[in-house]
Amino acid sequence: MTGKSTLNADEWRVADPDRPSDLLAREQLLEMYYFTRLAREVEERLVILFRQSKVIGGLYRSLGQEGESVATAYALQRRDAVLPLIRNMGALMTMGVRPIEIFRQYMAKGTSNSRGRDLNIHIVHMPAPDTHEPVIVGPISMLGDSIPVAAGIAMGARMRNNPRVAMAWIGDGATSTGAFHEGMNFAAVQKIPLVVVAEDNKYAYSTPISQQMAIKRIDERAESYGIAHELVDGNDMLAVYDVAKRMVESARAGHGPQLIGIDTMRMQGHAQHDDARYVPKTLLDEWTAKDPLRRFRQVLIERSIAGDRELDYIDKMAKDYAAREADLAVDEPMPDPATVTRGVYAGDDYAVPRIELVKSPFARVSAGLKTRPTQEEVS
Amino acid sequence: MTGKSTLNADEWRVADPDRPSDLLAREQLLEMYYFTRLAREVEERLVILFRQSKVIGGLYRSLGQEGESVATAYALQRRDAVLPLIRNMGALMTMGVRPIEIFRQYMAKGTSNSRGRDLNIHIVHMPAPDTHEPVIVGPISMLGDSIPVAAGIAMGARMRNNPRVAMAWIGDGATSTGAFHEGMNFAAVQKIPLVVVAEDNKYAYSTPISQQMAIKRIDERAESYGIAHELVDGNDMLAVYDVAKRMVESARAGHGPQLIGIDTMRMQGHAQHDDARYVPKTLLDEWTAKDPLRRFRQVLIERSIAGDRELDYIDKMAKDYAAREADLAVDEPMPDPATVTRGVYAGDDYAVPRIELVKSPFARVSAGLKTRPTQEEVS
Amino acid sequence: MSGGSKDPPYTSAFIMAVITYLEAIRQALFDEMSADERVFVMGEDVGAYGGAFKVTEGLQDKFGEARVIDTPISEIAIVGSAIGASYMGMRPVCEIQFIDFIACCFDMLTNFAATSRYRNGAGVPIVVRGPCGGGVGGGPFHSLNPESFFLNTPGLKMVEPSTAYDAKGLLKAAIRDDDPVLYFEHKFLYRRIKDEVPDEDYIVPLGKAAVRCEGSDLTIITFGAMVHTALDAAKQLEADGVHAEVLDLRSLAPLDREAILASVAKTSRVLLLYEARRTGGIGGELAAIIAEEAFEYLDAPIMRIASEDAPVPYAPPLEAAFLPTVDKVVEGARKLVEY
Amino acid sequence: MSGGSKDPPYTSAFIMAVITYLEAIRQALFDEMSADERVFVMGEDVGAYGGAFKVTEGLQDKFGEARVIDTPISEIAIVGSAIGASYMGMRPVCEIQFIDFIACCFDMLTNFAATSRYRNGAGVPIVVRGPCGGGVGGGPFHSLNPESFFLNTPGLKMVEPSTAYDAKGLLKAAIRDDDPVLYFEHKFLYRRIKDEVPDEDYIVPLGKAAVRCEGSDLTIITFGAMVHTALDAAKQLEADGVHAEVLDLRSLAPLDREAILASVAKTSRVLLLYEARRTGGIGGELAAIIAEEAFEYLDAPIMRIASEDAPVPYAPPLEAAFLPTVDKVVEGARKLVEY
Ligand SMILES: Cc1ncc(C[n+]2csc(CCOP(=O)(O)OP(=O)(O)O)c2C)c(N)n1
Ligand SMILES: Cc1ncc(C[n+]2csc(CCOP(=O)(O)OP(=O)(O)O)c2C)c(N)n1
Ligand SMILES: [Mg+2]
Ligand SMILES: [Mg+2]
Repeated sequence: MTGKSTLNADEWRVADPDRPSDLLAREQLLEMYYFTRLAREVEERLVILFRQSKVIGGLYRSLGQEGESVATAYALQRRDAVLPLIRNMGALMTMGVRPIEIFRQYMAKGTSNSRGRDLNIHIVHMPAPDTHEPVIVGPISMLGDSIPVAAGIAMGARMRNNPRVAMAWIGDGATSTGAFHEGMNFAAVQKIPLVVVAEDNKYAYSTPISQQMAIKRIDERAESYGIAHELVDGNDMLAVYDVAKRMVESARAGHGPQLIGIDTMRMQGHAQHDDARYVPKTLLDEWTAKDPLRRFRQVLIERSIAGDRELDYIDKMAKDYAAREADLAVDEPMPDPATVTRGVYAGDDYAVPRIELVKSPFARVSAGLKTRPTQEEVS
Repeated sequence: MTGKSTLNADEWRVADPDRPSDLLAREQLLEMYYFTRLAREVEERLVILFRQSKVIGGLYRSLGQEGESVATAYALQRRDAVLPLIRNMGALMTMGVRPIEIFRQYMAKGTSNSRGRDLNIHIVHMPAPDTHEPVIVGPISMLGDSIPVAAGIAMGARMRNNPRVAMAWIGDGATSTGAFHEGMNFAAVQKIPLVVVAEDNKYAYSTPISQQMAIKRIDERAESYGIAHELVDGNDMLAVYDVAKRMVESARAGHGPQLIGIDTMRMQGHAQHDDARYVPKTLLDEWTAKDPLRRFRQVLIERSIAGDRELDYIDKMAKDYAAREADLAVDEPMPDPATVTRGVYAGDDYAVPRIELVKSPFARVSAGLKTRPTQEEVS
Repeated sequence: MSGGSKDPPYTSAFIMAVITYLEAIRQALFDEMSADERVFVMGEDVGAYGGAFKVTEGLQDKFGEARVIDTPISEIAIVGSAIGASYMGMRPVCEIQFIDFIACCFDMLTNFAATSRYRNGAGVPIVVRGPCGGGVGGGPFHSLNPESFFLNTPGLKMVEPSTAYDAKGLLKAAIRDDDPVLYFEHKFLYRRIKDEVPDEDYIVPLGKAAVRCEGSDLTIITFGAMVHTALDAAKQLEADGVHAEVLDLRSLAPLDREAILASVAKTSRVLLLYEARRTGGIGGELAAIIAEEAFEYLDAPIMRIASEDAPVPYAPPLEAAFLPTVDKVVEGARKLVEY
Repeated sequence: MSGGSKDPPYTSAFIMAVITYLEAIRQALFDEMSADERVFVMGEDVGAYGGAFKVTEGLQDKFGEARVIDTPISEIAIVGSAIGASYMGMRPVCEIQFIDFIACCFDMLTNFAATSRYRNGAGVPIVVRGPCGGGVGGGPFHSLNPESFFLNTPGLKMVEPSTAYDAKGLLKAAIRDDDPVLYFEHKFLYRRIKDEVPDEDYIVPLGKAAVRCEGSDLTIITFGAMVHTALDAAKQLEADGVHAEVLDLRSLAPLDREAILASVAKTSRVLLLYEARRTGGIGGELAAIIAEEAFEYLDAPIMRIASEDAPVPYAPPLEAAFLPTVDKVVEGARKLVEY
């Protein structure tokens, strides 16, 4: 039971219970790779649109953090709830948000989920209770506010006898807010199935983590609440998945909230306008070598999950997909100014475009499955 | 050096460095007893005034908590800053606030520090920088707000090259507020000389601590901030003093904020109108046996610091003093309604009565002393 | 407790009982929780203790700990988690122990709750209720009337009843409403005001004012505890032959513009009476609506009578000088009709 | 940077430079920090980075980390610790990265800072400044104009400059003021507005409005970015022979009642122009003052032109429809003079 093969997915399933990633099938590993690559490619496309002045407002990259974002979300069941932040493109791709939704939002299109009313990934998806779809609640800009709301979502779902684990991401900086504290403590007291992903990416805008908190490990933010926590190398996707998966299942089993600390690095400025001169070059170099996508690719090759040919193919698939989606979104109309006061209150709603959810090319067509589908082939 | 006499104050000074209370002279120990008794007697008088409908608004007792309140404040130097809560009558007495100030406040007299504008112990004392007096900043009702303000006071004093340690008390319930979190974290990052006294008195109004936090020890509230913390039996005055003194001096030495967790019990309802039916009788019985004043008296007798005769004398002194002060305050005038809009902004200030500070009967008349005066006799 | 016809308004055929304002609020909670399992209550000390003012007394006994939740002292978490729960189909009713503490969750209300529907179509059917107002020696932090803090934030609704009947009917309407509603209950009225309240189900619709006293010489526009001040003043004025109309707004957002403008058109003189501080209070919005939309009807300046521009003082003589009084209203009204 | 006469107003003998609104704010900070060692700056990313909009750029180089403090993301702690430091004799200037986040410390400002002097005579000389306003595609959470949230809280002062000259002079006055001052800087103006600013020390006193353009037919009362909208409208109206007076409030609390009433007495027609949402905005307070104190001068309804009652939308076409525009002002003014 402790033996672990690196040769093929099936043998690999004989696994260490502490390493749920051992149970991931080949298609799932490739799917994780795909989502990570897709997140990066969507953002690369956004950079192009930004340079073309087609993005309204700021553009926030998750370069270097796509892996943790995918690997944490990948630990969820499809019906769970996610509350991502601006840098959790990977989580959105993993939950199946069609890339065009992102492009629409950034370009403030009338077709976007917020109909041009709100920024970047401030999207919301409220599926009917009986559908096999995730709850998605984008943040508001006020950092920390997502945490109490996430607690309420998981609590409310439990009250409705329709339980969902809620996963909320939060930056090192945002853990300093009062909202974070109150939400964490409330979730702990109420034993709410909430998994908080606290991302130590070394900076909050220009502020280094040393000026944000006087603790060394971000996961210690959970100590004051009696919340179980663990720190993980955020650029090692399988390690992240392992911790996240255990926590998600522990939360689901009724053991209350959990916090996974992510040790990672924001590889660009806070937003595109920020050249991040305040980040020491050596720090960037160190983390460039640890790029999660490159590392994961290497793992896949070393473990003979896939070869360069297949992975290159996935890369191209993701890149083309992102480009196609961006192109489609570009031509869509801006919102109609006549609608500006519509839908402030109930009774005057006008149609909100539902977020389109898509399956990855690796998804097994089987709605009833509790774990991720695993059987389709990539090449 | 480890030997510790219980016989007389001088011998007793050869002490364990972990037990700064070993260095307390006889007069200091008696002074602590006096302050504790005085706090209780002032509140007993308030109860009488309350029953006579002379107290406007609610009356909050610190019954059972007077000891920790005195022992923590006693660890301060006279020039330090205190931010007490409603239940820190003991701290106010220790810092030398004349009891009449309390009666004036509770009765909303025009002579009170707030001139009848604010409640109970919401008093403020801002000494000139060069005087040998404490800074006193009463709370506002919004729980938790004192913590960031306390951090700012100690930070500001440091900036003015006029350093003071700030001590702020906070209830178990109030540690759940966002303000507490932000203030603690800020103080930790800025290494501010702040000592927080977190009082686990088992309830916040009717809410038991188990519904307030999912940790067992209140001092663990400090963990998330990297703040040094310790839990102490709050009804053992010398134990409280020992921890508080070490923390105050550590903060003063530049080691940043500290949190002392106080294990105690609120022996009455939240306020006089609350019969506290929700508190199990057994819990109260258990803590009645641990009354801090009775326990401290016993220590003083066992260690031959004083006998019943002297302690009875102190009791009477405190009781008479409280009664006299209450009587004086009762006859003072209510504020003049014509002043209601005065002093909202600078330039329209009208006289604010300065808080009168008094020395205890045990105080040595020596302004330059770093530690408490020690030579006067009581009987 | 509930049952019977769902059609407001109630008729005299209904069973009526004279109950307090406070009891009416409690009944509304009982009724709505009985009728709709999605409704639940959360707040500090609302459970076994029944709340600082005993509004929720008995609720936990009846509905259990899962539906009457004692929270930590965390206003942000109370409102934030209510938003989340409402997303999942629940109908949370949050108690803020004293409404003054709503300042602590101002962000969550104005930025998260208020914008959610507009931004992504995600409605937030929560009620945030708590005791407001002065006159009881509560001091600077237990006496506020916070309506104007929220008046510039579209997406929120606000109500404040002045009678037991409205207290029950407005709370039921608020709970059933699909948007976030701030429900301010005036603590001075809790046990001082009693009136006939039907046992049967009814609501007082949001957004509708009520004429409490008909008159032709001037209109006193007010709400909450000040309705009673206005009615007392109207009685005194009546003795002088001055007929004051008293309009009880009941809803502060949205305002009942029709009722306001209709009364102004009738009387041509307006006295705005509110308990919050004068400057920056809701009287400004009312004056602006009237000065813009009923200008040609006005025969006199629009007068505001409100509290003084200061924190709420604690000592009774100060608070008495601070608050609007019947005398001030009578004097103001006389000036207005003589203008 | 500083030096020279301390007597405002400046005369033409002073050395003048044309600088941006943003640079003027920065100069005020430099000057005051140079002149008074009690002044310090704290906020998120204000140090090495120089702030999200680079307002504090260079400050940390000059004054060091002890006086230009990068804080955690903790608006409550920023304002709360500023209050404490001010008690100890310091003069903190807090930056809120976007003024929208001031909602997070609403309690600390309205309950602690605003009441401190009244309650116990403990003044709170702090400045809380940050970028407000829309027109730059900032969306619902980076575009607010929060003045009306604070207008009902006595104890606070509020200013918002429309020119570089005022930006510098008002900030200096705010820092020297003994009470808490909220200083809103309109981000649309940061780099778009330039004007002559003296190198010498001067202040623009709090509580004083300025007539930006004399006129006799109507008064447009406004402030901040809308001053420029009003001036553009006035120019268009002038072509039609309509002479609009533009009054720039500069201070929002306290309001310059004399200047407001004097202008209304002169023109008898009032257009209130503000960028916040219409309902519950500062226009209400202005309308109330005018309808109460200048009623007999009024020849027409008091008109409000403001943003729509909705969250601030992100897409440029929506935001354009949302905000007040020159066209709307011109059209409104024409209606007013034709009334
Ligand atoms: C309450 C609040 N204060 C300030 C800001 C401005 N702000 C936006 S992002 C940011 C930095 C966030 O850092 P962190 O939480 O570490 O997330 P990261 O950007 O590193 O992913 C700041 C200060 C905000 N959005 N909300
Ligand atoms: C922000 C805020 N929310 C709620 C209250 C109402 N309130 C006043 S005292 C209290 C209980 C405080 O409990 P704790 O902090 O444990 O202090 P204790 O009374 O036990 O000394 C509550 C809920 C408040 N004052 N402030
Ligand atoms: Mg970060
Ligand atoms: Mg307690």
